[in-house]
Amino acid sequence: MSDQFSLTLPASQAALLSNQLDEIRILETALLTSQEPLPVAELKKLFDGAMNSKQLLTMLDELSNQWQEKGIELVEVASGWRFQSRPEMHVYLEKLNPQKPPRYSRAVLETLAIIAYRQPVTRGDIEEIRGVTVSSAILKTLETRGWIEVVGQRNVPGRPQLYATTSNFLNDLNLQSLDQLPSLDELINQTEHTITDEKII
Amino acid sequence: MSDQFSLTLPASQAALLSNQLDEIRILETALLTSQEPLPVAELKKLFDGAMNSKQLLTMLDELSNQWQEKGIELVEVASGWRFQSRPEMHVYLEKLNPQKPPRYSRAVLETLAIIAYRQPVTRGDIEEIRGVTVSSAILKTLETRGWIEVVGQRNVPGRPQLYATTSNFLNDLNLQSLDQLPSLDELINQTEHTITDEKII
Amino acid sequence: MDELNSLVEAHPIAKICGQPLHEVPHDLYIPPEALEIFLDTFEGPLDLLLYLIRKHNLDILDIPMAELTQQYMAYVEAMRADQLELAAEYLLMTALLIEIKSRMLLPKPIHTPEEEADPRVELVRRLLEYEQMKKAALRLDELPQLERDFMQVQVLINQRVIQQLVQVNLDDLQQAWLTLLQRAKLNTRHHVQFEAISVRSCMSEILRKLKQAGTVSFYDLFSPSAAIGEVIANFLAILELAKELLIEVEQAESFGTIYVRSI
Repeated sequence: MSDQFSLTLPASQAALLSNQLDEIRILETALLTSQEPLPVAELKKLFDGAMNSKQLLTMLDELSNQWQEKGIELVEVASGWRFQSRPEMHVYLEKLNPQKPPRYSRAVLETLAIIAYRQPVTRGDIEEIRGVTVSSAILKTLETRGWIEVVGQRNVPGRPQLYATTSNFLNDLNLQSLDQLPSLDELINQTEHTITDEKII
Repeated sequence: MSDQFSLTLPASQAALLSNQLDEIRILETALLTSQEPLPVAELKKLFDGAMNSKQLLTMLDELSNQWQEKGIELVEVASGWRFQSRPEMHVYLEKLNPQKPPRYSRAVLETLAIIAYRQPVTRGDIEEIRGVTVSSAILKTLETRGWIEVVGQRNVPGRPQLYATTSNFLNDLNLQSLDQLPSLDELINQTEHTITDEKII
Repeated sequence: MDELNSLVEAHPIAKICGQPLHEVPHDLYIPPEALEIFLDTFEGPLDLLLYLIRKHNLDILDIPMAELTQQYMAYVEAMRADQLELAAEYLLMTALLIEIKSRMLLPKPIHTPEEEADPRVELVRRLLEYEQMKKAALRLDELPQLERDFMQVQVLINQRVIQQLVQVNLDDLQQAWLTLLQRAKLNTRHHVQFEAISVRSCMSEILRKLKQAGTVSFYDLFSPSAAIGEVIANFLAILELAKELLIEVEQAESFGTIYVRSI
C-alpha cells in the first residue's frame, strides 16, 4: 500500500524529495569530513544561504534518524554538530587501538571539577577547596588537553589568573552547555543553616 | 514479491543476515573513525580473528555498495581501506574551508624565469644570475609541476644537468611558444627606467 | 558513604607479606612500609579527615572533635615517626583541629551575645564543599569522554581533488625577471647577455631531440615547413650549442652528412 503510494507521487513532489535527498547527502558529507563540530551557521554556507536554520535543523533531524541503526551517531555538542561512534562500539574500536588514553588522577579530576563547577576560579580558590597545593603540572595537563584556559585575572594583589573550562571540554564530554554537567549533591541543609546563623552574628 | 520472500526466510538464515549486519556495522564504524587507512589484517582484529580475508573482502564490497549513493566512498589505497569524500562533493566542502590559491615563493619564480628566458641552463647558471644558491627543492617543485625538465648535460667537469621549460609550461601559461613570453627588450627598457628612477632617488 | 569507602578500598592501600591491605587498620597501627602509600591514597588532610569521619560513622554536623583529632594526630604522628616527608597541609590541619578542640573546651563567656558560632562550622563547611567536589569529580569522570569512550568520525577529504595547483601568470614571471635584471645591473660582476627567445627555445628543442635520438643528421634538425626566421634561429641555436660545448658537430668527409650529437 505504501509502496503504491510512493509510486504515484506527483512528479513535482518526487523532484522535491530527490532534491532534499541531495541536500541531506551534502550535509552528511560535510559533517563526516569535518574535523570539528559544525554549527548551524557554518552549515548554512553549504547551501549558499538558501536554507534557514529551521530547515537545517529539520534536515539534521532527518539525518540523525537515518543513522539510527548505525555504529555512528549524529550529536549536537557545545560548538555544533558532529558524527561520533556510539559508546557501545568502543569495545571494538579498542581492538584497533590497544593503547588507552591515560586516565586522569584524582588530583586532576578534582581540579577539573572545581574549575567546571565554580568557574572562574584562581589557583588559590582551588587550593582552598582541596586543602592542598595545586601543582602547575595539574593545570598544565588540563590546559594541554584544551579543557581549561585562562580567561582573565582577579583584581587583587598578585592579579592571579582566573581559569574556566573551554568549549572543547564540553565537546569532548558530549555536552552542549555547562548546564548539562551532572548536578551537584546539595550540601547538607543544616550546615547552610548553621552558616547562615553565623552570618547573622 | 521480494518482500514476501524476505519474510519467509528460514530463521537460521535471517539470524545469519542480522549477524552480518552487525559485523558490517562494526566494520563501518571502525573505518569511519580511523585516522589512517585500515588494511585487511588490521580489520581482522575487530572480530578477534573470526573472519578470514575473503569474508572481510566480501563485507568490504557490501559496505562499499551501501555507500554507492553517498557523498563518501569506500576505497582501497596502498595502505588499506578508507572512506573519503567523492570528488564531486569538493565544490560543497570548499564552501566550508575556502582555500586561497597557493603561490610560489620569489625564489621559485625567479628560477622559473631564468630557465624560461635563458634555457637551457644549469643550476650553476641560475645561481650565478640569482647570486644565491638554488636549492634542490626549488628545482624539484618546478619539475614536479611538470614545467621544467632536464634536456641534457653540459660537457664540463661534473657534467651538470641542463634545464629547459616543457610544453606543459607553455600550455599552463596559455602560450603557444616561448616567443610569446614578455619580450626582453621591453623588459630591459623597463628595467632601465626603474634603475634610472632609482638613481634619481 | 559506601561510595567513598569503596573509592579508597577499590585499590589495596598496600601489600603486606604479599597480602593486599584494603583497609586502614582500626587500631591505627599502620605497618611502616604501608605508610607512604597510605598517605598517597589521600588527596590531602581534608580527604583524610573526610575518610575518618565517614569510616567511623561520625556525624559530620556534630563532629566529636576529641575523637577525630586524636585519630588524625595518630596518623600524622606515625608518619612523622617514620620521617616521611609530610606535606605542610597535614601539619596545618593538626593545628586547626587542636585549636577547634581547645575552643570547645573553654567555658563560654558569661555575656555571650545570644549564640557564639560553633568553632567547627568552618571546618564542616570546608569538608562538605570538598566532599561535594570530590563527588563531582567522580561524576565528571563517568561522563563519556572523547577518545576514551567514543571516537570522532574523521573521513578524509579527498586531497587529490582539493589540491590546488599554484597559478603563475606572465606578470609574475615578468616581475621575477625584472627583479633579476635589476640585481644583475646593479652588480657589475654579472654580465647577463640577452638573446632572442626563439634561439634559446630552439636550443632546448635540439637538446631534447638529441637526448631521445642520440645522433641526428644536421638536416633532420630543421623542419621542412619552418619559416625562414625559424630556420635562422635554429641554425644560430646549433652554433650556440656547439659554442657552449653542449653538442658535437661532426662531418666525416668533405660535403658528407653532418651529424649532431649531444656530449
